[in-house]
Amino acid sequence: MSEPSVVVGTIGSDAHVVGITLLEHALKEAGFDVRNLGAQTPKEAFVEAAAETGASAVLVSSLYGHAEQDCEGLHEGLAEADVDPMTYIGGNLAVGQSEFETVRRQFREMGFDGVFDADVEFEEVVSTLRAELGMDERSTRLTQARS
Amino acid sequence: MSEPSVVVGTIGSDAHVVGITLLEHALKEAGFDVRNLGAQTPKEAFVEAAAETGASAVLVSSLYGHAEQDCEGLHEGLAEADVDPMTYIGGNLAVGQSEFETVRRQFREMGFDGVFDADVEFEEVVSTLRAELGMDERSTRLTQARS
Amino acid sequence: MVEDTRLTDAELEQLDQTVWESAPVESASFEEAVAFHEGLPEHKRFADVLESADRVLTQPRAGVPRLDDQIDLLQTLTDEGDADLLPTTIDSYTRDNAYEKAQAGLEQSRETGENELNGFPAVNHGVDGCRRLIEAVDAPVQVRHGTPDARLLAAVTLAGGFQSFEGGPITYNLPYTSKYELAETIEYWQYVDRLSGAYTERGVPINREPFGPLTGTLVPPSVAIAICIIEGLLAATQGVRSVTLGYGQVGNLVQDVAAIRAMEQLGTEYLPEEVTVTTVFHQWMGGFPRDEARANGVIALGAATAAVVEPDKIITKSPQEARGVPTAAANAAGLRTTGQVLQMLSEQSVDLEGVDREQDLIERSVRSLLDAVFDAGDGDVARGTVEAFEQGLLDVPFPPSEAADGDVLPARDDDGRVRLLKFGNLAVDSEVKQIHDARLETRATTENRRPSFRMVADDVSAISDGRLVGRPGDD
Amino acid sequence: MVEDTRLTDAELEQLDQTVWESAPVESASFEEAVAFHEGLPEHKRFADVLESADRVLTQPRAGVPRLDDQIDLLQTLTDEGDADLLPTTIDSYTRDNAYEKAQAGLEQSRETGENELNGFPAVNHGVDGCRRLIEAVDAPVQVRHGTPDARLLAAVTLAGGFQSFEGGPITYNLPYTSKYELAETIEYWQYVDRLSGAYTERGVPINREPFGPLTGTLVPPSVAIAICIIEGLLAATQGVRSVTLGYGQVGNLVQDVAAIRAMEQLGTEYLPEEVTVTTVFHQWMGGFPRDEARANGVIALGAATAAVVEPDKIITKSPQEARGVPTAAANAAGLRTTGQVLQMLSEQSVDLEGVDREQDLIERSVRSLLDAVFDAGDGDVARGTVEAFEQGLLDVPFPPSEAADGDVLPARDDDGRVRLLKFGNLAVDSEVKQIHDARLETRATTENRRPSFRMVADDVSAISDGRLVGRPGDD
Ligand code: B12
Ligand code: B12
Repeated sequence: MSEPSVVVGTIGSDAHVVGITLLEHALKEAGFDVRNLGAQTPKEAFVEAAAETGASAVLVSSLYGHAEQDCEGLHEGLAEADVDPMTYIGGNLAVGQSEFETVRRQFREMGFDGVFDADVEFEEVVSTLRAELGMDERSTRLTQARS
Repeated sequence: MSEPSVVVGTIGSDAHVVGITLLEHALKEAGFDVRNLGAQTPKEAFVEAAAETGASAVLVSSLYGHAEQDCEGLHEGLAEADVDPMTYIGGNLAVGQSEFETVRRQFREMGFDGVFDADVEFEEVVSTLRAELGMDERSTRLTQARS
Repeated sequence: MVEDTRLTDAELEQLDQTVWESAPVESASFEEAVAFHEGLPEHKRFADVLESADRVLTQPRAGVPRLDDQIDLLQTLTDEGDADLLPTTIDSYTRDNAYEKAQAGLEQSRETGENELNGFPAVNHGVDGCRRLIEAVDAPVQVRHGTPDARLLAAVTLAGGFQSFEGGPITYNLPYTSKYELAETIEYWQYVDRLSGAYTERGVPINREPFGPLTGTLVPPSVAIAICIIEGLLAATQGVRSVTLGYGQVGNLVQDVAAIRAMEQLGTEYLPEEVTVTTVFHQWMGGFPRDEARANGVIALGAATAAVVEPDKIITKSPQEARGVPTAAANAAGLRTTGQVLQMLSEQSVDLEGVDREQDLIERSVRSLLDAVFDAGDGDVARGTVEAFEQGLLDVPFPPSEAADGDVLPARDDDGRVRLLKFGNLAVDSEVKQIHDARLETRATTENRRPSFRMVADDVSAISDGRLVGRPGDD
Repeated sequence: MVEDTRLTDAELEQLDQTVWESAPVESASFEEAVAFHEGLPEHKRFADVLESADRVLTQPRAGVPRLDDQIDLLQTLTDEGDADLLPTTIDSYTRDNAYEKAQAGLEQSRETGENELNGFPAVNHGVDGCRRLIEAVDAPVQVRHGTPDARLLAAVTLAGGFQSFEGGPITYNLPYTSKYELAETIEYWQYVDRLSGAYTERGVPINREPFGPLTGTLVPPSVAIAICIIEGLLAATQGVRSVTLGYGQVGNLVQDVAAIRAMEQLGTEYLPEEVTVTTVFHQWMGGFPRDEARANGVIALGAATAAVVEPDKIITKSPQEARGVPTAAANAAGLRTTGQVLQMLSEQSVDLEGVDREQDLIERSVRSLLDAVFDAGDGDVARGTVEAFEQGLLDVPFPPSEAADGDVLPARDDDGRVRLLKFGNLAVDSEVKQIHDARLETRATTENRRPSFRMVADDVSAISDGRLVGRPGDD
């Protein structure tokens, strides 16, 4: 059985990559096949990579405050390319000091399946993803070995 | 011409004396005859000392948050003793984090001529007092020498 | 004449009776109290937790009038501040033994929902109230107060399950009141210490902690240390076996580190072997900046100092210190700022140059102060203390009390270390005096003014004005 | 092939034209710009103020889209934060040379009253807008950005009266973008430096400041210092005479002090005599605690470090760092916390043991990195830089850019100092590597786990999680 494939990257003009670099490693450790698109990735490149790899999930990172503008049209693009991965977004999702709940609602409406703030631990992202992809039934032993 | 006499002290059960100790010195330097009643002085002792010395001013210090209770009846006492000094109060005048303007109003209503917060500088207290007692007309030279 | 001898069991019993007679609340049996203590889980045993810790523990100050509020407050401080040790700060009326006023304030607080007292009136809450508090919270709790005659307060709170009691006959007299002779307070505290000793003998060690910061304002380290050691000795005589010597930050890193080291060194040296000596470092106890951001800087500097010298615990301040009794949130914030700095710095080794020299100077002064006390009392530390203060051989700056001369006047030297400008009759040798003089001379030259009261006043306000040394023309 | 040679006047003129051609705003004449600078009062002359200061100056980061708001913001920072030097942080679109997007964001901001950009779009505000800003505020102002191709930004802002310009071909490439070759950015920055040189020759010294913190995350001191020196050399070639070398706090006091000392030492040694070298220390540039109280602790620790080693200036953070762009009030609060600690500590002498040894280690590594660069370029530092990065002889951790290998992996040793777990091809000698290895071995033993990526991840999050070293089992 092949490992589920995941696309990660930092969207738009954003160059913050520490988060996705660590996320990439954590996902690999947890048994994902990860394609890291790196910094400043246009939304089109996410769509392309998702289509190419038949990704189960697309993880978008945005730290610098322009997530909303940068992600506009991402989900439409995925639909057009006829792929339907889970989509997560995380990081610092608004300029300034907004309440996270408002932010979460907004990105949910844009089509993201998971919206995470910067407090989230890698472990939590990984386990949420594994759960949502139904991986834990398949590989309880692996999880136990990790924890 | 004799120096105007001033009574200072910390009222009630309050033992904070650093402020009045420094105030005493500053007032002396500025040409006042100071009677320092020290810590934990009952309001009656302020009245007595004011009467005894024919004080031009009574300066009450309170840091520990019970100023309101401790000063109740002070002005009535002064009136009964038939003395009418200027009365100032300063320090931390309320328990907790109240707005200073509310506090000021409250102590004005109780009869204090001057209400100061803990930010006040000794120089300001001294010069306000000198001005209100009309000392500056009498001794501009002294003031100039100090400043 | 007061003497440093242990109260007999009979004397203790008789005193117990007198103390409880005056109480506005019901008394509790000692046996039952011991049983209550024995029932407490390990993590609430103050002396054990403190003495076995492998890092600097944090403890705030906090007290509000109502019991439920006090429980909430303490829970906030552990939950949101990660406090390791908890306080219960007692209100001023109780400190004055004015229990009726405390009662009125408590009732008024219950009616209005406002805090009409500046602390927790433990006596009025009684033994049961205290026990409910101890049961409800999740860490060891100490009584922190400032009560010259704390006999009833000790009787109630120790029976009520508290296992640590701050203060002592000198440190809760001189800074806190103008109404007591030293001979009087020594006698009162012999009862407190003997009672602590009695619990200790029953396997319930009561931790006792002299209040080292004294008047909080430019107190020379040697004076603070000498006085804490005296109180430690007096407590040990009465059977206390867990003593925490205290010291308040002066703000000069090298001097503060040297002082804590000296205190650790001399504490173990002077106190009897059977006493476990620990140390507490208080974040700056003098006037704070009114601005919370600046206050946070002062708090962090205290935390950094503690991280370097590692006392057993640190008493934290809140960013609202200058304004009044802090909110629970602000108090917890002070704890977290402290915790962050402590943790980050204590993971690294930081060794400062010049500590030894300063430590020598402090130790030398402490020794001569203590020698003077022993001499004055013909070997009896209680009598010696009374005598030494009477003659000004021991003295503190800015005492509200007439029990100390208040003839010593401190000022900072050019490096910000606290020196003495006037020694009064203080029992330090002339070489030490010359060192202080020389340092202050250097500063005077830098500032082009004579060492004077004006300099002292500038120093007193300096930290609240944003700096360490009160330089002229700086407003 | 790019070379470290000075652009001729003709080349500068021609480049000037190209740069302005693409501009969405009107160009300004150089003569008129010089005249504007000459008209500025002394206290707005950046290099002078910085170079003549007798204490550590404070400077925040701050930028909002609208001009009036930016003026208000900067005034708040001087009035309520006592900032000595001011910033103007540029928005991300401008950094991307996406001036239309910046324009849209600016207009949207004007309409909605919200900040729709994360900084000040200086190009869109044009020379006049910049001049209004410079005139309105009361301290020297620097352009802070992160723009790989900052030619137009430099042309506009220097003509607009700014006298300091952050960044450089390496430090504003590797951490900030994935789209540029180093050879490209070196060429762009030769223009920026030559333009700065041109102003300098006319008596308007433009201060240039390499961005030392790079990716902000566990960057080894030697790497940061070597890169800053390279950018200083490139700038000097183009006539720059005021260079501020930068370094971001790693959080270990001894290592940070050693690093600043090494940077001062090597900076003056490597840069030509006619260049005035100053230093800037950045408060922790990695992930901050979300909690403001804890963030204040991190800020204060940075301030304390600066007070010990006294760089020429310190860049401050706000307690809201982890959350997003800070409010003006929070930014000013960060400045005041910093100011309080700086002032209190810089009045005392604090000398740390063990700095020399760490400094030696850093200097030795910097020298071998620079040797490798000179070798790789046959003595030409521009070519050498391109070569060295290509071969991984120079490298940084966590680069978004492919211009660096990103094969170095940092981790803290047991004392919290940043070491390298993986060196990739980094040009440091084997003895240095052995020292790093040994230190990390010690830590591995302490933690009973192998040095690994997991250790790195734990270290990256440690400070935001309340500690310095990311120990296992700590959540
Ligand atoms: C380091 C840093 C930088 C470095 C980045 C180096 C690099 N190339 O990666 C440098 C110095 C270059 C930099 C530049 C800038 N930065 Co910056 N930076 C930071 C800082 C301090 C730490 C970020 C970080 O690495 N954290 C550590 C990692 C591990 O955490 P993380 O990225 O948050 O990731 C965690 C979670 O968010 C989550 N996560 C992340 N992505 C995703 C995605 C998914 C799907 C999921 C599920 C989870 C997830 O996983 C991690 C688990 O803990 C933050 C503030 C902070 N957080 O303290 C500011 C911050 C993000 N930066 C900011 C800004 C504005 C910038 C600049 C635009 C301006 C500037 N100051 O120069 C430029 C951006 C340039 C550009 N084009 O992008 C702002 C963003 C403002 C906002 N959103 O409102 C911040 C918040 C600082 C601030 N308060 O102003 N920055
Ligand atoms: C030092 C100090 C102590 C020392 C006092 C030593 C002594 N005997 O003097 C010690 C440690 C003993 C102490 C004890 C207590 N303290 Co105390 N103490 C302080 C502290 C830190 C500084 C006070 C000080 O000396 N400032 C320096 C002097 C120069 O400033 P000042 O007194 O404010 O005086 C200035 C002005 O106010 C003005 N001024 C003063 N009086 C007057 C009068 C007039 C007429 C005028 C015009 C001006 C004026 O002149 C000065 C010019 O700058 C303050 C907090 C702070 N400010 O940072 C708390 C503080 C005053 N204490 C407080 C409390 C609660 C107590 C205790 C009740 C409880 C405790 N924590 O133990 C006990 C009180 C016991 C008692 N019976 O009084 C609270 C008061 C709460 C409130 N008002 O809401 C404060 C605010 C701390 C806090 N945030 O909780 N304290």
